[in-house]
Amino acid sequence: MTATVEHSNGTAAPAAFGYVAGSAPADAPAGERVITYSEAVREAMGQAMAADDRVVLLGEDVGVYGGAFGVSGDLHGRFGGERVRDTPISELGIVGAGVGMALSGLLPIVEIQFSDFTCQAMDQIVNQAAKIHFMLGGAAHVPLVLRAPGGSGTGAAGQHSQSLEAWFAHTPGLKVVMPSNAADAKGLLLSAIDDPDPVVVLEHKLLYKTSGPVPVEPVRVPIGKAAVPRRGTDLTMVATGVMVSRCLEAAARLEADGVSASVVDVRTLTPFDAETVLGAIDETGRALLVQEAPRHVSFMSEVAARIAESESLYRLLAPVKRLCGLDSPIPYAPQLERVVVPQVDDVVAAARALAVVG
Amino acid sequence: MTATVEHSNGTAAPAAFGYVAGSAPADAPAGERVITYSEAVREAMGQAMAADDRVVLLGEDVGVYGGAFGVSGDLHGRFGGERVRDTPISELGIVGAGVGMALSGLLPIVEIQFSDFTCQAMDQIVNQAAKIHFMLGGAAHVPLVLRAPGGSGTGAAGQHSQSLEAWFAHTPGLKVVMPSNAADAKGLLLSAIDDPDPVVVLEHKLLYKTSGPVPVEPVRVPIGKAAVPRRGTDLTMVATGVMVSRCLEAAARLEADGVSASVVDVRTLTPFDAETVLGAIDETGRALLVQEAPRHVSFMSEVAARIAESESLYRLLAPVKRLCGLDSPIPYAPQLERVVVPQVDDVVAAARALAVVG
Amino acid sequence: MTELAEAPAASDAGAADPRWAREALLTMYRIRRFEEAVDDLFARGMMHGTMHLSIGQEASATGVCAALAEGDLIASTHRGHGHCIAKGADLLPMMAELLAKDSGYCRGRGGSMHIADVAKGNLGANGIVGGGIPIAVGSALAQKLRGTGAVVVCFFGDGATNEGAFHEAANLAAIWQLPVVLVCENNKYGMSFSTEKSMHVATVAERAAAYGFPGVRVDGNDVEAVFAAATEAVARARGGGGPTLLETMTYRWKGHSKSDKNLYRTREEIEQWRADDPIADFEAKILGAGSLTDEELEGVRTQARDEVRDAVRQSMQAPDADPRAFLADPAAAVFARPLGSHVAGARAVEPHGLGTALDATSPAATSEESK
Amino acid sequence: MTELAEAPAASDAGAADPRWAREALLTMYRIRRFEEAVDDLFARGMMHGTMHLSIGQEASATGVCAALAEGDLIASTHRGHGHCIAKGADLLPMMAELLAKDSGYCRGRGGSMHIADVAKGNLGANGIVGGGIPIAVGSALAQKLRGTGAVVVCFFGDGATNEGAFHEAANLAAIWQLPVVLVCENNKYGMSFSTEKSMHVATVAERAAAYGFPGVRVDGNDVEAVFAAATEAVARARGGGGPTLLETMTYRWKGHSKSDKNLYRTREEIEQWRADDPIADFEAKILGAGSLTDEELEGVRTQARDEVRDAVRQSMQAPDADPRAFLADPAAAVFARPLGSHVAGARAVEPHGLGTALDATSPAATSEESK
Ligand SMILES: Cc1ncc(C[n+]2csc(CCOP(=O)(O)OP(=O)(O)O)c2C)c(N)n1
Ligand SMILES: Cc1ncc(C[n+]2csc(CCOP(=O)(O)OP(=O)(O)O)c2C)c(N)n1
Ligand SMILES: [Mg+2]
Ligand SMILES: [Mg+2]
Repeated sequence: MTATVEHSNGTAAPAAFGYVAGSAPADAPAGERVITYSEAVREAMGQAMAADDRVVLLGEDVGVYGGAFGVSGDLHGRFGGERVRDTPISELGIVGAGVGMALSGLLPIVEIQFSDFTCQAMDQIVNQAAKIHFMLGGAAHVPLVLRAPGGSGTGAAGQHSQSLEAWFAHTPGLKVVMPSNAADAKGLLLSAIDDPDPVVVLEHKLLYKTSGPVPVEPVRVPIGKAAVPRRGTDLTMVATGVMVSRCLEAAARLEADGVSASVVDVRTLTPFDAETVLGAIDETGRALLVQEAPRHVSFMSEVAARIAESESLYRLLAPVKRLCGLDSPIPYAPQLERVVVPQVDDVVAAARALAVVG
Repeated sequence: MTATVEHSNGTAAPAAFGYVAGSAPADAPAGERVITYSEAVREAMGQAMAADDRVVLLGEDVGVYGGAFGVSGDLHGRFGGERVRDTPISELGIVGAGVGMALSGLLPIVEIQFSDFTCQAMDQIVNQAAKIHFMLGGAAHVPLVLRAPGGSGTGAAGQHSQSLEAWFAHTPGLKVVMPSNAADAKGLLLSAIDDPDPVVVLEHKLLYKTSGPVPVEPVRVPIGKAAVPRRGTDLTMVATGVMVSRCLEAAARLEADGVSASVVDVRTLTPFDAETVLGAIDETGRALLVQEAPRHVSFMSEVAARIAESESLYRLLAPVKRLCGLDSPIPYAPQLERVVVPQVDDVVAAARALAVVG
Repeated sequence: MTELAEAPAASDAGAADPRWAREALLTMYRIRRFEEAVDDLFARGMMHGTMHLSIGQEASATGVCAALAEGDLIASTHRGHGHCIAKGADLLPMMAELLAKDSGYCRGRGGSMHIADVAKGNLGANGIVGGGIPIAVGSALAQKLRGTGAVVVCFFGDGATNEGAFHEAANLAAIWQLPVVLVCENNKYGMSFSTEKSMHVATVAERAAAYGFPGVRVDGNDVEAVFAAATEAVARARGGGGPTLLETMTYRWKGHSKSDKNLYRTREEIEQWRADDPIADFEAKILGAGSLTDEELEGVRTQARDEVRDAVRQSMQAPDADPRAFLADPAAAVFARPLGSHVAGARAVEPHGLGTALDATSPAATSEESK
Repeated sequence: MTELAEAPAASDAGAADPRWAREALLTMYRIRRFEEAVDDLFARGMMHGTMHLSIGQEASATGVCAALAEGDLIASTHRGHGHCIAKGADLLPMMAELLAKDSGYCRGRGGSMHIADVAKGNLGANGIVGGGIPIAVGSALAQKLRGTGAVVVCFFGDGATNEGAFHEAANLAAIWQLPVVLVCENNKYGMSFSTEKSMHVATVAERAAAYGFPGVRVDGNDVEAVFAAATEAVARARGGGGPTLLETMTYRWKGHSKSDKNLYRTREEIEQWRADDPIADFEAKILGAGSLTDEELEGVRTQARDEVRDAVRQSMQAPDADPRAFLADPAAAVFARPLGSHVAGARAVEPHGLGTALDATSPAATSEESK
């Protein structure tokens, strides 16, 4: 679709469109060690930058400060201010700059400090990045990675706690991933950097400090593939982001009560892995769909719709149940903040109720 | 919730928050005549402006030009440039200005020329307008009306043809309406102007020139109430915006084949009238959900989800069927543009297929 | 376009005027003591969320708000405690808000980044950098259309002037000649990014040239100078002369927020600015002018300290914002007119299965991640 | 900050240079004839959508692009036919695009508002006012990081300078001293809103003062003056001297788009500007300089006319963009790497029941509203 021109190519015009998507190496078995989610994100960026000098990071305070959540950390020290670039507070401008860089032979990663501030940049994300490949008839593409943390739980209130994945998942031309653990945070980000299309990577503030085993090598996790970290027989929890670990915790608690739950980690919202998700639901006939985002017109609405319009409908033993964030802004007070999104107790209660219906 | 201070109040600070939501007069029987959708919108604005000098309109080219789609027409001539205010091309600024006006005793209507340009203003719509009442603990509210035409069919291509209602419907704190005919265009807009909360009114470019009977008087159509313009026995079409008339046309054609279809016009996406919509689906046991917007994570996903998690599930005679726009930007070429969103033929075909399943 | 404002030979205002001096000093002390208390509560784990303190910047909020009349309005920022206090808010409901109490200004829903005494003319703090500027401009347009005679002041930081919102709003204010004063509190950094790096011009004030209204830079740690410049800008706005961009040069002593390791600025720089303490400077001027005695100054300090102590003590005892009440009718919190009340079938917000832990007694009721 | 550029005493460029003069004149004629043809096809109902014509503005696109080297890049606007042609695009795939053909530059997916010959260094037209400016700045950053030596020109209108995107992008260009030239084609209106009303400054050029780079205003209907000013700005950019805001004063003869009733400007104003025809003016200069003969000028006119005629004729005969092929694999159009191909179970885009009418033969197959 585009000419094969290396980054090092000296002639500017063809090179401007000469980025060729690196094809992901086959996943290799690799040594693992336990690191945090935030270290995993940093490691993915560091390995990608070390391997390919087209990869650059830009964002507010990603340099010496190390990122609002400390994710970029020492990358500025390692790769310098040209490749790990502090920017003014100009989200629209910097995402747009990322689009222009992506069109001109680089592989930019743009960090937005809180996913709420993608509001500032929606034009460049939606009207530009997502559509350019299509509108130009395939003559160019936009290998842009947009990283942004979403979610509540830090007392940052309504303008710093949203879960906006539904918007991006609904936007044709964007790929959308939500890593729920450290290994996926690394592997999905590496795939996103490889990807020739714009990928929105929604991280989660509460996950940054959680830890898990992560391969030392740059092992890709494919975009478009859900995971099933737990298999059970009585019901299937489908979850995204921070809700995956809450579901796993709930499932462990339910086990003690004799309720056996599968947990599906959606991982990629667009393109959606219907086969894995619906397959896991079919196995139990009961679907509990758990997300932090408000329920109304949300990603879990889509999962429910997929069930309702497929053969899975006939395998249901009970109506689908969505357990979602309240259709409310996130409040500041910790005791209010806690009740507007699903907690482990809520998952347990909803699962128990679901397991006995029908 | 706020102090009762009239607009004419001279002291600025309390008056700044002194707007009291006008309560809608009981709907009265009234004379009707046939006018266009666009005339109906203009009439609603004109009547509201004549009745209440707090109502003002601002937007790009709403003045002498009469609006990008001619909707504001002669309002500038009638009410002058202070109340029908041309603005620079600054969507974020003008929506923000609308928020500030709404907080300060006025009832602003902001027109965005194409709903695609709400991308520029998402911060003010989502982070400000939608959340201020909540974040301030109810101490103020934002009686802002945002009008914007959505939809494809005019050859304006990817950046001028989107149907973005899912984003707004997913945003807590916004009310969202999509009038499908001239009478609702007037009646819902009047209700939106009355409403103390921010209301997003998504009009449709193709509907502007369509006509229908509209009451002469300022008769409100309540926000939060779906309509059922046609009742049938074999299946229920649930539609929004321009798809309502396509469904009605399809239903008329299907009648000839002996297929009897109900058509539900959702009208208000948030808050959602589950009672009417699910009730109409229950009556036939077959649901065809038709929208122009892309399918993935969309408003019709929500409708399908509501079915899947309710008693309606047990009344289904066939899986739910969504007939939606393609998960693709809108192309320019008319022959391509036509196939990416449902046409009457598609509705007829989908309805026929659905009516025989199960 | 840039004019540098000089403090006027104050007659009925300034350090030489006992009433004015006392009031200004008290406001600055209230801000400082309030934020010190907040800092302390935070350090002791008794406060949630994050916090942006304006310690060191008190003269800017105080001098600007002193120039406002009763009905005038302000729009504030994430670093908004000082603006809120200077515009006349009570310390008790402010502290109660930060302590997540139902009696807080925002009933525990907004917290530090949304704190406001709306009745006193504060259009709201704002967690979005630049978010308040278009709102302030819209409010100024409303004042003009309604003929209220009120002026709107919009506070924002140096970093905010790089947002599109600043540009669009400034331009609207200019073309419509609105009664608004755009106050840029230039504390040299937007988080870690210095103004030297974030702009290719020497001052924020000169950005006014793009809009055709005056840009004025003033010593933001000199409360009299701020007051004088603000008074001039407010008079211009009120008189129909349109907007002013007022840049107050100041410095935040503390980190940007709770997570700041201060890697981007030197200890020397911080020390140097701390030496230019707006409160100590003003006290020295007061004593120099002889308008208040040492004892009177001590009285101001004590009053501020006691007010803040009372606010902490009383709000500690106030009832928490109640999750049960909130969940019982969330629509009432989200909407001013919650539907469902008057339209059958339409429910605006349904709790749909949340809050289980409220009814549970097990220690597991509070999940790990939500702390 | 504002400098007024004078056309240089051209030696190897300008009306006096036969090669340069012929090329510039030919480009301007190509633009004009192309757009006249488009206008005509539109009027005859043979073209879909809407259309923003730059007739009257040809000297701006031509003079600027003449100052660019082969590898340089441009970003364009909704009024982008002229930029596209001046940057070397072929008329045939342009016309084919507007006629919704598969052989169009965008395969019928973009149309007028997205037209671009990417291989010639056009980053794309843009339907979003101001949308291309941050993109151009990002491309310039890439050129700088990669050391390509290329310069990026960003075209936009006067109205676009009121968008936040302009402000943020201009500031980024300034602080990073990027090789970009921001070309504002000031045709006095953003749709119906005049620059007198939309700005409170006299020129767009002086807005550069807010960013600390030169702002230059030039007669945009004088192709030599535009070329001279652009050459200087491009040289500055290429030499590491950073951005320039170049304001080319011009006028669009036609309405804003197809739906414009021209209520906001007077017939006199339009007539006055039509009298300042950039093409006629340049022809007069050429004849004055004696660099080309009357016959040679006629040759240029004929060539442009014939090229456009050929483009219309040939593209009329080209195959339409094919909805069946499109629906068969929409993901291939939407994504550069459509998933589903390498990940089982994940389908990026499914046609899910559309395109029924393609298989139908009934006249009702085309619904009323979609015309
Ligand atoms: C739109 C947006 N972008 C980024 C942030 C994160 N953030 C909060 S405060 C801040 C720095 C603001 O700098 P400045 O405007 O100078 O104000 P200061 O903090 O110095 O008072 C940043 C980047 C935000 N809240 N909103
Ligand atoms: C963000 C955005 N807002 C509004 C529009 C609608 N619109 C298209 S062109 C135009 C006028 C643009 O004016 P200017 O930038 O001066 O360019 P000109 O049309 O005069 O060439 C407007 C308002 C748009 N396409 N994008
Ligand atoms: Mg600052
Ligand atoms: Mg223009």
